[in-house]
Amino acid sequence: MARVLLFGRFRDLAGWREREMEAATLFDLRTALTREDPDFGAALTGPGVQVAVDQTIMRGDVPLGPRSEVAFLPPMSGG
Amino acid sequence: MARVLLFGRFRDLAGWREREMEAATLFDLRTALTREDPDFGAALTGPGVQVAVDQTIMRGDVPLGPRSEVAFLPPMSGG
Amino acid sequence: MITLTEAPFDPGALLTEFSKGRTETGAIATFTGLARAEQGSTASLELEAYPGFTESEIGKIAAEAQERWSLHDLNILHRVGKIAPGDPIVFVATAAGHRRAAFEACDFLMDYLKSRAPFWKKEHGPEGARWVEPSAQDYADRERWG
Amino acid sequence: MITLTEAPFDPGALLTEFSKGRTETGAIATFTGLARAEQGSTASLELEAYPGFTESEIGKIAAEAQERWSLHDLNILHRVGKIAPGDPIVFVATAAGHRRAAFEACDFLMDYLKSRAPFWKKEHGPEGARWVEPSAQDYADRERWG
Repeated sequence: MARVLLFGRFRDLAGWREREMEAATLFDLRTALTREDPDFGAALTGPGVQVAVDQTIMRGDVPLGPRSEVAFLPPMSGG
Repeated sequence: MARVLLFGRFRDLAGWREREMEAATLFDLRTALTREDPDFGAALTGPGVQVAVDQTIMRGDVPLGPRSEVAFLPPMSGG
Repeated sequence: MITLTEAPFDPGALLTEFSKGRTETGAIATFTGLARAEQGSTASLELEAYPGFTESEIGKIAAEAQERWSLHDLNILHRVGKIAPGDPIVFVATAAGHRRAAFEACDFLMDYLKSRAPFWKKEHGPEGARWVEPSAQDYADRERWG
Repeated sequence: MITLTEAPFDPGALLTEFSKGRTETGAIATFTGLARAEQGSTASLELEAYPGFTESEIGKIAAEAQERWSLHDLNILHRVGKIAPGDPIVFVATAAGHRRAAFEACDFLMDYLKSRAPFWKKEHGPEGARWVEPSAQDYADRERWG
Protein backbone atom coordinates (compact mmCIF):
# COMPACT_ATOMS: atom_id res chain seq x y z
CA MET A 1 0.00 0.00 0.00
CA ALA A 2 1.47 3.35 -1.06
CA ARG A 3 0.47 6.50 0.79
CA VAL A 4 -0.65 9.07 -1.78
CA LEU A 5 -0.55 12.79 -0.92
CA LEU A 6 -2.03 15.66 -2.91
CA PHE A 7 -1.12 19.34 -2.60
CA GLY A 8 -2.46 22.70 -3.72
CA ARG A 9 -5.16 22.67 -6.39
CA PHE A 10 -4.95 18.88 -6.77
CA ARG A 11 -6.74 18.57 -3.43
CA ASP A 12 -9.66 20.66 -4.62
CA LEU A 13 -9.74 18.84 -7.96
CA ALA A 14 -9.69 15.29 -6.54
CA GLY A 15 -11.70 16.03 -3.41
CA TRP A 16 -9.23 14.26 -1.11
CA ARG A 17 -5.76 14.94 0.28
CA GLU A 18 -4.41 11.60 1.39
CA ARG A 19 -5.21 7.98 0.57
CA GLU A 20 -3.70 4.53 0.77
CA MET A 21 -3.56 2.81 -2.65
CA GLU A 22 -2.30 -0.49 -3.97
CA ALA A 23 0.26 -0.04 -6.81
CA ALA A 24 3.49 -1.79 -7.80
CA THR A 25 4.85 1.18 -9.76
CA LEU A 26 4.23 4.89 -10.20
CA PHE A 27 2.85 4.10 -13.67
CA ASP A 28 0.29 1.70 -12.17
CA LEU A 29 -0.69 4.30 -9.59
CA ARG A 30 -1.24 6.97 -12.26
CA THR A 31 -3.30 4.50 -14.31
CA ALA A 32 -5.53 3.67 -11.35
CA LEU A 33 -6.05 7.35 -10.52
CA THR A 34 -6.85 8.21 -14.14
CA ARG A 35 -9.33 5.34 -14.45
CA GLU A 36 -11.13 6.59 -11.36
CA ASP A 37 -11.14 10.27 -12.37
CA PRO A 38 -9.98 11.06 -15.92
CA ASP A 39 -9.93 14.87 -15.37
CA PHE A 40 -7.73 14.52 -12.33
CA GLY A 41 -5.51 11.97 -14.14
CA ALA A 42 -5.02 14.49 -16.97
CA ALA A 43 -4.20 17.29 -14.51
CA LEU A 44 -1.40 15.15 -13.05
CA THR A 45 0.39 15.24 -16.41
CA GLY A 46 0.07 19.04 -16.79
CA PRO A 47 3.00 21.47 -17.22
CA GLY A 48 5.21 21.97 -14.17
CA VAL A 49 3.70 19.08 -12.21
CA GLN A 50 6.23 17.06 -10.21
CA VAL A 51 6.06 13.79 -8.35
CA ALA A 52 8.01 13.02 -5.18
CA VAL A 53 8.50 9.45 -4.01
CA ASP A 54 9.65 9.28 -0.41
CA GLN A 55 10.27 13.05 -0.53
CA THR A 56 12.56 12.90 -3.56
CA ILE A 57 11.51 14.27 -6.96
CA MET A 58 11.33 11.42 -9.51
CA ARG A 59 11.10 11.47 -13.29
CA GLY A 60 9.65 8.58 -15.31
CA ASP A 61 8.44 5.34 -13.81
CA VAL A 62 9.70 3.94 -10.50
CA PRO A 63 8.74 0.86 -8.48
CA LEU A 64 6.76 1.51 -5.30
CA GLY A 65 7.40 -0.33 -2.05
CA PRO A 66 4.68 -1.22 0.48
CA ARG A 67 5.42 1.93 2.51
CA SER A 68 6.21 4.36 -0.30
CA GLU A 69 4.97 7.92 0.07
CA VAL A 70 3.92 9.39 -3.28
CA ALA A 71 3.22 13.12 -3.48
CA PHE A 72 1.71 14.88 -6.52
CA LEU A 73 2.92 18.48 -6.57
CA PRO A 74 1.33 21.19 -8.74
CA PRO A 75 3.69 24.00 -9.88
CA MET A 76 5.19 25.44 -6.72
CA SER A 77 4.11 29.00 -6.16
CA GLY A 78 6.55 30.02 -3.48
CA GLY A 79 5.61 31.89 -0.33
CA MET B 1 33.58 86.55 14.86
CA ALA B 2 33.07 83.32 12.93
CA ARG B 3 32.71 80.01 14.75
CA VAL B 4 35.24 77.57 13.25
CA LEU B 5 34.66 73.81 13.60
CA LEU B 6 37.10 71.03 12.76
CA PHE B 7 36.24 67.36 12.18
CA GLY B 8 38.05 64.04 11.89
CA ARG B 9 41.82 64.17 11.48
CA PHE B 10 41.83 67.98 11.31
CA ARG B 11 41.16 68.02 15.07
CA ASP B 12 44.23 65.92 15.77
CA LEU B 13 46.32 67.96 13.34
CA ALA B 14 45.36 71.41 14.67
CA GLY B 15 45.01 70.38 18.31
CA TRP B 16 41.64 72.09 18.73
CA ARG B 17 38.05 71.42 17.62
CA GLU B 18 36.25 74.73 17.89
CA ARG B 19 37.33 78.37 17.98
CA GLU B 20 36.01 81.87 17.45
CA MET B 21 37.97 83.79 14.81
CA GLU B 22 37.77 87.21 13.21
CA ALA B 23 37.53 87.02 9.40
CA ALA B 24 35.57 88.91 6.73
CA THR B 25 35.75 86.12 4.16
CA LEU B 26 36.56 82.44 3.94
CA PHE B 27 39.77 83.39 2.13
CA ASP B 28 40.82 85.61 5.05
CA LEU B 29 40.05 82.83 7.49
CA ARG B 30 42.17 80.31 5.55
CA THR B 31 45.00 82.84 5.39
CA ALA B 32 44.93 83.43 9.14
CA LEU B 33 44.86 79.67 9.84
CA THR B 34 47.76 79.03 7.46
CA ARG B 35 49.86 81.84 8.93
CA GLU B 36 49.36 80.34 12.39
CA ASP B 37 50.05 76.73 11.35
CA PRO B 38 51.34 76.19 7.78
CA ASP B 39 51.02 72.37 7.93
CA PHE B 40 47.41 72.59 8.97
CA GLY B 41 46.75 75.29 6.36
CA ALA B 42 48.14 72.99 3.66
CA ALA B 43 46.01 70.06 4.90
CA LEU B 44 42.88 72.20 4.46
CA THR B 45 43.54 72.38 0.71
CA GLY B 46 44.10 68.59 0.34
CA PRO B 47 42.09 66.32 -1.98
CA GLY B 48 38.49 65.66 -0.96
CA VAL B 49 38.41 68.38 1.69
CA GLN B 50 35.14 70.34 1.84
CA VAL B 51 34.09 73.49 3.64
CA ALA B 52 30.60 74.12 4.97
CA VAL B 53 29.44 77.63 5.83
CA ASP B 54 26.31 77.60 7.96
CA GLN B 55 25.95 73.87 7.22
CA THR B 56 26.01 74.31 3.44
CA ILE B 57 28.95 73.11 1.32
CA MET B 58 30.64 76.11 -0.36
CA ARG B 59 33.18 76.30 -3.16
CA GLY B 60 35.53 79.24 -3.67
CA ASP B 61 35.49 82.35 -1.51
CA VAL B 62 32.44 83.57 0.40
CA PRO B 63 31.89 86.47 2.79
CA LEU B 64 31.49 85.56 6.46
CA GLY B 65 28.96 87.19 8.75
CA PRO B 66 29.51 87.86 12.45
CA ARG B 67 27.75 84.63 13.38
CA SER B 68 28.88 82.40 10.51
CA GLU B 69 29.66 78.78 11.32
CA VAL B 70 32.57 77.49 9.24
CA ALA B 71 33.31 73.76 9.25
CA PHE B 72 36.38 72.16 7.67
CA LEU B 73 35.52 68.60 6.64
CA PRO B 74 38.16 66.00 5.72
CA PRO B 75 37.05 63.35 3.17
CA MET B 76 33.92 61.77 4.61
CA SER B 77 34.48 58.16 5.48
CA GLY B 78 30.91 57.05 5.99
CA GLY B 79 29.71 54.93 8.89
CA MET C 1 17.97 27.41 10.58
CA ILE C 2 14.87 26.72 8.50
CA THR C 3 11.51 26.79 10.23
CA LEU C 4 7.90 26.53 9.11
CA THR C 5 5.35 27.92 11.53
CA GLU C 6 1.56 28.22 11.69
CA ALA C 7 1.76 30.99 14.31
CA PRO C 8 2.18 34.73 13.59
CA PHE C 9 5.71 35.95 14.29
CA ASP C 10 7.59 39.18 14.95
CA PRO C 11 10.47 39.71 12.49
CA GLY C 12 12.10 42.09 14.97
CA ALA C 13 12.37 39.40 17.65
CA LEU C 14 14.10 37.16 15.10
CA LEU C 15 16.56 39.91 14.17
CA THR C 16 17.32 40.62 17.84
CA GLU C 17 18.23 36.96 18.33
CA PHE C 18 20.15 36.72 15.05
CA SER C 19 22.31 39.79 15.68
CA LYS C 20 23.44 38.84 19.20
CA GLY C 21 27.04 38.06 20.09
CA ARG C 22 28.59 38.56 16.66
CA THR C 23 32.11 39.97 16.67
CA GLU C 24 33.32 39.09 13.16
CA THR C 25 30.06 39.64 11.26
CA GLY C 26 30.12 43.07 9.66
CA ALA C 27 26.79 42.82 7.87
CA ILE C 28 23.31 41.48 8.48
CA ALA C 29 20.64 41.78 5.80
CA THR C 30 17.04 40.80 6.41
CA PHE C 31 13.93 40.60 4.34
CA THR C 32 10.39 40.38 5.65
CA GLY C 33 7.53 39.61 3.28
CA LEU C 34 4.10 40.73 4.44
CA ALA C 35 0.64 39.77 3.24
CA ARG C 36 -0.77 42.75 1.37
CA ALA C 37 -4.43 43.61 1.72
CA GLU C 38 -4.54 44.79 -1.95
CA GLN C 39 -7.14 47.43 -0.95
CA GLY C 40 -9.50 44.78 0.38
CA SER C 41 -9.35 42.46 -2.63
CA THR C 42 -7.47 39.80 -0.65
CA ALA C 43 -9.08 38.91 2.65
CA SER C 44 -6.58 36.24 3.59
CA LEU C 45 -3.88 34.01 2.26
CA GLU C 46 -3.47 30.30 2.80
CA LEU C 47 -0.10 28.64 2.36
CA GLU C 48 0.41 24.94 2.15
CA ALA C 49 3.75 23.17 2.53
CA TYR C 50 4.82 19.54 2.33
CA PRO C 51 6.30 19.11 5.83
CA GLY C 52 9.76 17.57 5.75
CA PHE C 53 10.12 17.93 1.98
CA THR C 54 9.65 21.72 2.03
CA GLU C 55 12.30 22.29 4.73
CA SER C 56 14.73 19.93 3.01
CA GLU C 57 14.32 21.61 -0.41
CA ILE C 58 14.82 25.06 1.16
CA GLY C 59 17.83 23.62 3.00
CA LYS C 60 19.52 22.72 -0.30
CA ILE C 61 19.25 26.31 -1.56
CA ALA C 62 20.31 27.67 1.81
CA ALA C 63 23.46 25.51 1.66
CA GLU C 64 24.16 26.81 -1.85
CA ALA C 65 23.83 30.43 -0.63
CA GLN C 66 25.97 29.74 2.43
CA GLU C 67 28.76 28.44 0.21
CA ARG C 68 28.43 30.94 -2.64
CA TRP C 69 28.53 34.03 -0.38
CA SER C 70 30.60 32.58 2.52
CA LEU C 71 27.81 33.36 4.95
CA HIS C 72 28.52 33.26 8.66
CA ASP C 73 24.91 32.33 9.35
CA LEU C 74 21.39 32.43 7.96
CA ASN C 75 17.88 32.11 9.27
CA ILE C 76 14.71 31.40 7.30
CA LEU C 77 11.27 31.33 8.82
CA HIS C 78 8.12 30.82 6.75
CA ARG C 79 4.47 30.93 7.75
CA VAL C 80 2.09 28.20 6.62
CA GLY C 81 -1.68 27.98 7.04
CA LYS C 82 -4.01 30.99 7.04
CA ILE C 83 -2.34 34.40 7.08
CA ALA C 84 -4.14 37.70 7.71
CA PRO C 85 -3.38 40.89 5.70
CA GLY C 86 -0.46 42.80 7.23
CA ASP C 87 1.00 39.67 8.83
CA PRO C 88 4.58 38.67 8.05
CA ILE C 89 4.76 35.61 5.78
CA VAL C 90 8.48 35.10 5.43
CA PHE C 91 11.65 36.25 7.15
CA VAL C 92 15.18 35.76 5.83
CA ALA C 93 18.34 36.94 7.62
CA THR C 94 21.89 36.57 6.34
CA ALA C 95 25.13 37.34 8.17
CA ALA C 96 28.41 37.93 6.36
CA GLY C 97 31.72 39.73 6.70
CA HIS C 98 30.71 42.47 4.28
CA ARG C 99 27.48 44.00 3.08
CA ARG C 100 27.48 42.96 -0.60
CA ALA C 101 27.50 39.26 0.35
CA ALA C 102 24.76 39.68 2.96
CA PHE C 103 22.51 41.62 0.56
CA GLU C 104 23.01 39.35 -2.43
CA ALA C 105 22.47 36.14 -0.47
CA CYS C 106 19.28 37.52 1.09
CA ASP C 107 17.99 38.66 -2.30
CA PHE C 108 18.86 35.26 -3.87
CA LEU C 109 17.10 33.33 -1.10
CA MET C 110 13.98 35.47 -1.43
CA ASP C 111 13.85 34.98 -5.21
CA TYR C 112 13.96 31.24 -4.59
CA LEU C 113 11.39 31.30 -1.79
CA LYS C 114 8.96 33.44 -3.80
CA SER C 115 9.07 31.40 -6.99
CA ARG C 116 10.42 27.88 -6.59
CA ALA C 117 10.10 26.78 -2.96
CA PRO C 118 7.57 24.00 -2.29
CA PHE C 119 4.60 26.09 -1.21
CA TRP C 120 1.13 26.29 -2.68
CA LYS C 121 -0.70 29.51 -2.18
CA LYS C 122 -4.44 30.17 -2.10
CA GLU C 123 -5.93 33.65 -1.97
CA HIS C 124 -9.30 34.03 -0.26
CA GLY C 125 -11.11 37.16 -1.41
CA PRO C 126 -14.63 38.56 -1.71
CA GLU C 127 -15.12 36.60 -4.95
CA GLY C 128 -13.98 33.28 -3.54
CA ALA C 129 -10.67 31.46 -3.40
CA ARG C 130 -8.05 30.88 -6.09
CA TRP C 131 -4.71 29.07 -6.24
CA VAL C 132 -1.81 31.35 -7.23
CA GLU C 133 1.05 30.18 -9.40
CA PRO C 134 4.40 32.03 -10.00
CA SER C 135 4.31 35.25 -12.02
CA ALA C 136 6.48 35.99 -15.05
CA GLN C 137 8.31 38.53 -12.84
CA ASP C 138 9.10 35.77 -10.32
CA TYR C 139 10.62 33.66 -13.08
CA ALA C 140 12.56 36.65 -14.43
CA ASP C 141 13.95 37.49 -10.97
CA ARG C 142 15.11 33.91 -10.60
CA GLU C 143 16.94 34.02 -13.95
CA ARG C 144 19.27 36.70 -12.59
CA TRP C 145 21.18 34.10 -10.58
CA GLY C 146 22.16 31.83 -13.51
CA MET D 1 13.22 59.04 10.13
CA ILE D 2 16.93 59.78 10.49
CA THR D 3 18.50 59.50 13.91
CA LEU D 4 22.03 59.75 15.29
CA THR D 5 22.56 58.13 18.65
CA GLU D 6 25.44 57.72 21.10
CA ALA D 7 23.71 54.79 22.83
CA PRO D 8 23.92 51.14 21.74
CA PHE D 9 20.73 49.97 20.03
CA ASP D 10 18.92 46.73 19.18
CA PRO D 11 18.18 46.45 15.42
CA GLY D 12 15.42 43.94 16.20
CA ALA D 13 13.50 46.44 18.31
CA LEU D 14 13.67 48.89 15.39
CA LEU D 15 12.36 46.27 12.96
CA THR D 16 9.51 45.33 15.32
CA GLU D 17 8.42 48.97 15.39
CA PHE D 18 8.94 49.48 11.64
CA SER D 19 6.91 46.42 10.59
CA LYS D 20 3.83 47.16 12.70
CA GLY D 21 0.42 47.94 11.24
CA ARG D 22 1.33 47.71 7.55
CA THR D 23 -1.40 46.38 5.30
CA GLU D 24 -0.19 47.53 1.87
CA THR D 25 3.55 47.04 2.34
CA GLY D 26 4.57 43.74 0.83
CA ALA D 27 8.28 44.02 1.51
CA ILE D 28 10.63 45.24 4.23
CA ALA D 29 14.38 45.06 3.75
CA THR D 30 16.81 45.90 6.53
CA PHE D 31 20.53 46.17 6.84
CA THR D 32 22.50 46.22 10.07
CA GLY D 33 26.19 47.07 10.03
CA LEU D 34 28.19 45.80 12.99
CA ALA D 35 31.64 46.75 14.26
CA ARG D 36 33.96 43.85 13.44
CA ALA D 37 36.66 42.87 15.92
CA GLU D 38 39.03 41.93 13.04
CA GLN D 39 40.50 39.16 15.22
CA GLY D 40 41.44 41.62 17.92
CA SER D 41 43.14 44.16 15.64
CA THR D 42 40.39 46.72 16.21
CA ALA D 43 39.58 47.32 19.84
CA SER D 44 37.00 50.01 19.24
CA LEU D 45 35.67 52.39 16.69
CA GLU D 46 34.94 56.08 17.10
CA LEU D 47 32.54 57.85 14.80
CA GLU D 48 32.20 61.55 14.57
CA ALA D 49 29.30 63.40 12.92
CA TYR D 50 28.52 67.06 12.37
CA PRO D 51 25.21 67.32 14.23
CA GLY D 52 22.50 68.95 12.13
CA PHE D 53 24.55 68.84 8.92
CA THR D 54 24.94 65.05 8.99
CA GLU D 55 21.20 64.38 9.42
CA SER D 56 20.31 66.91 6.76
CA GLU D 57 22.77 65.45 4.20
CA ILE D 58 21.47 61.92 4.88
CA GLY D 59 17.94 63.30 4.57
CA LYS D 60 18.64 64.48 1.00
CA ILE D 61 19.69 60.98 -0.07
CA ALA D 62 16.79 59.41 1.81
CA ALA D 63 14.37 61.68 -0.09
CA GLU D 64 16.01 60.61 -3.36
CA ALA D 65 15.60 56.92 -2.46
CA GLN D 66 12.01 57.45 -1.35
CA GLU D 67 11.16 58.98 -4.71
CA ARG D 68 13.23 56.65 -6.91
CA TRP D 69 11.82 53.42 -5.42
CA SER D 70 8.37 54.72 -4.33
CA LEU D 71 9.08 53.70 -0.75
CA HIS D 72 6.22 53.56 1.72
CA ASP D 73 8.62 54.35 4.54
CA LEU D 74 12.24 54.25 5.63
CA ASN D 75 14.19 54.41 8.85
CA ILE D 76 17.87 55.18 9.31
CA LEU D 77 19.65 55.07 12.64
CA HIS D 78 23.39 55.63 13.00
CA ARG D 79 25.64 55.35 16.02
CA VAL D 80 28.18 58.08 16.81
CA GLY D 81 30.88 58.16 19.48
CA LYS D 82 32.76 55.10 20.71
CA ILE D 83 31.48 51.75 19.48
CA ALA D 84 32.56 48.37 20.86
CA PRO D 85 33.28 45.34 18.59
CA GLY D 86 30.08 43.42 17.84
CA ASP D 87 27.89 46.47 18.42
CA PRO D 88 25.53 47.61 15.67
CA ILE D 89 26.72 50.83 13.99
CA VAL D 90 24.02 51.46 11.46
CA PHE D 91 20.49 50.27 10.75
CA VAL D 92 18.51 50.94 7.57
CA ALA D 93 14.96 49.72 6.94
CA THR D 94 12.94 50.26 3.76
CA ALA D 95 9.28 49.43 3.14
CA ALA D 96 7.82 49.06 -0.34
CA GLY D 97 5.06 47.32 -2.25
CA HIS D 98 7.41 44.73 -3.70
CA ARG D 99 10.74 43.22 -2.76
CA ARG D 100 12.98 44.51 -5.57
CA ALA D 101 12.30 48.14 -4.57
CA ALA D 102 12.85 47.46 -0.86
CA PHE D 103 16.15 45.64 -1.49
CA GLU D 104 17.55 48.13 -3.99
CA ALA D 105 16.70 51.18 -1.89
CA CYS D 106 18.26 49.61 1.21
CA ASP D 107 21.40 48.68 -0.73
CA PHE D 108 21.62 52.18 -2.26
CA LEU D 109 21.25 53.90 1.13
CA MET D 110 23.95 51.70 2.64
CA ASP D 111 26.37 52.45 -0.20
CA TYR D 112 25.83 56.13 0.46
CA LEU D 113 26.11 55.82 4.24
CA LYS D 114 29.31 53.76 4.01
CA SER D 115 31.15 56.02 1.59
CA ARG D 116 29.77 59.52 1.32
CA ALA D 117 27.77 60.36 4.43
CA PRO D 118 29.30 63.01 6.73
CA PHE D 119 31.00 60.75 9.25
CA TRP D 120 34.63 60.55 10.25
CA LYS D 121 35.81 57.24 11.54
CA LYS D 122 38.71 56.46 13.87
CA GLU D 123 39.87 52.96 14.66
CA HIS D 124 41.47 52.36 18.04
CA GLY D 125 43.66 49.26 18.03
CA PRO D 126 46.63 47.78 19.89
CA GLU D 127 48.98 49.92 17.79
CA GLY D 128 47.16 53.18 18.41
CA ALA D 129 44.44 55.08 16.60
CA ARG D 130 44.03 55.90 12.93
CA TRP D 131 41.48 57.81 10.86
CA VAL D 132 39.85 55.69 8.15
CA GLU D 133 38.93 57.10 4.75
CA PRO D 134 36.70 55.41 2.10
CA SER D 135 38.05 52.30 0.35
CA ALA D 136 38.24 51.83 -3.42
CA GLN D 137 35.46 49.22 -2.99
CA ASP D 138 33.25 51.82 -1.31
CA TYR D 139 33.72 54.17 -4.27
CA ALA D 140 33.09 51.33 -6.75
CA ASP D 141 29.87 50.31 -4.96
CA ARG D 142 28.66 53.88 -5.12
CA GLU D 143 29.30 54.07 -8.90
CA ARG D 144 26.68 51.36 -9.46
CA TRP D 145 23.88 53.88 -8.87
CA GLY D 146 24.83 56.37 -11.63
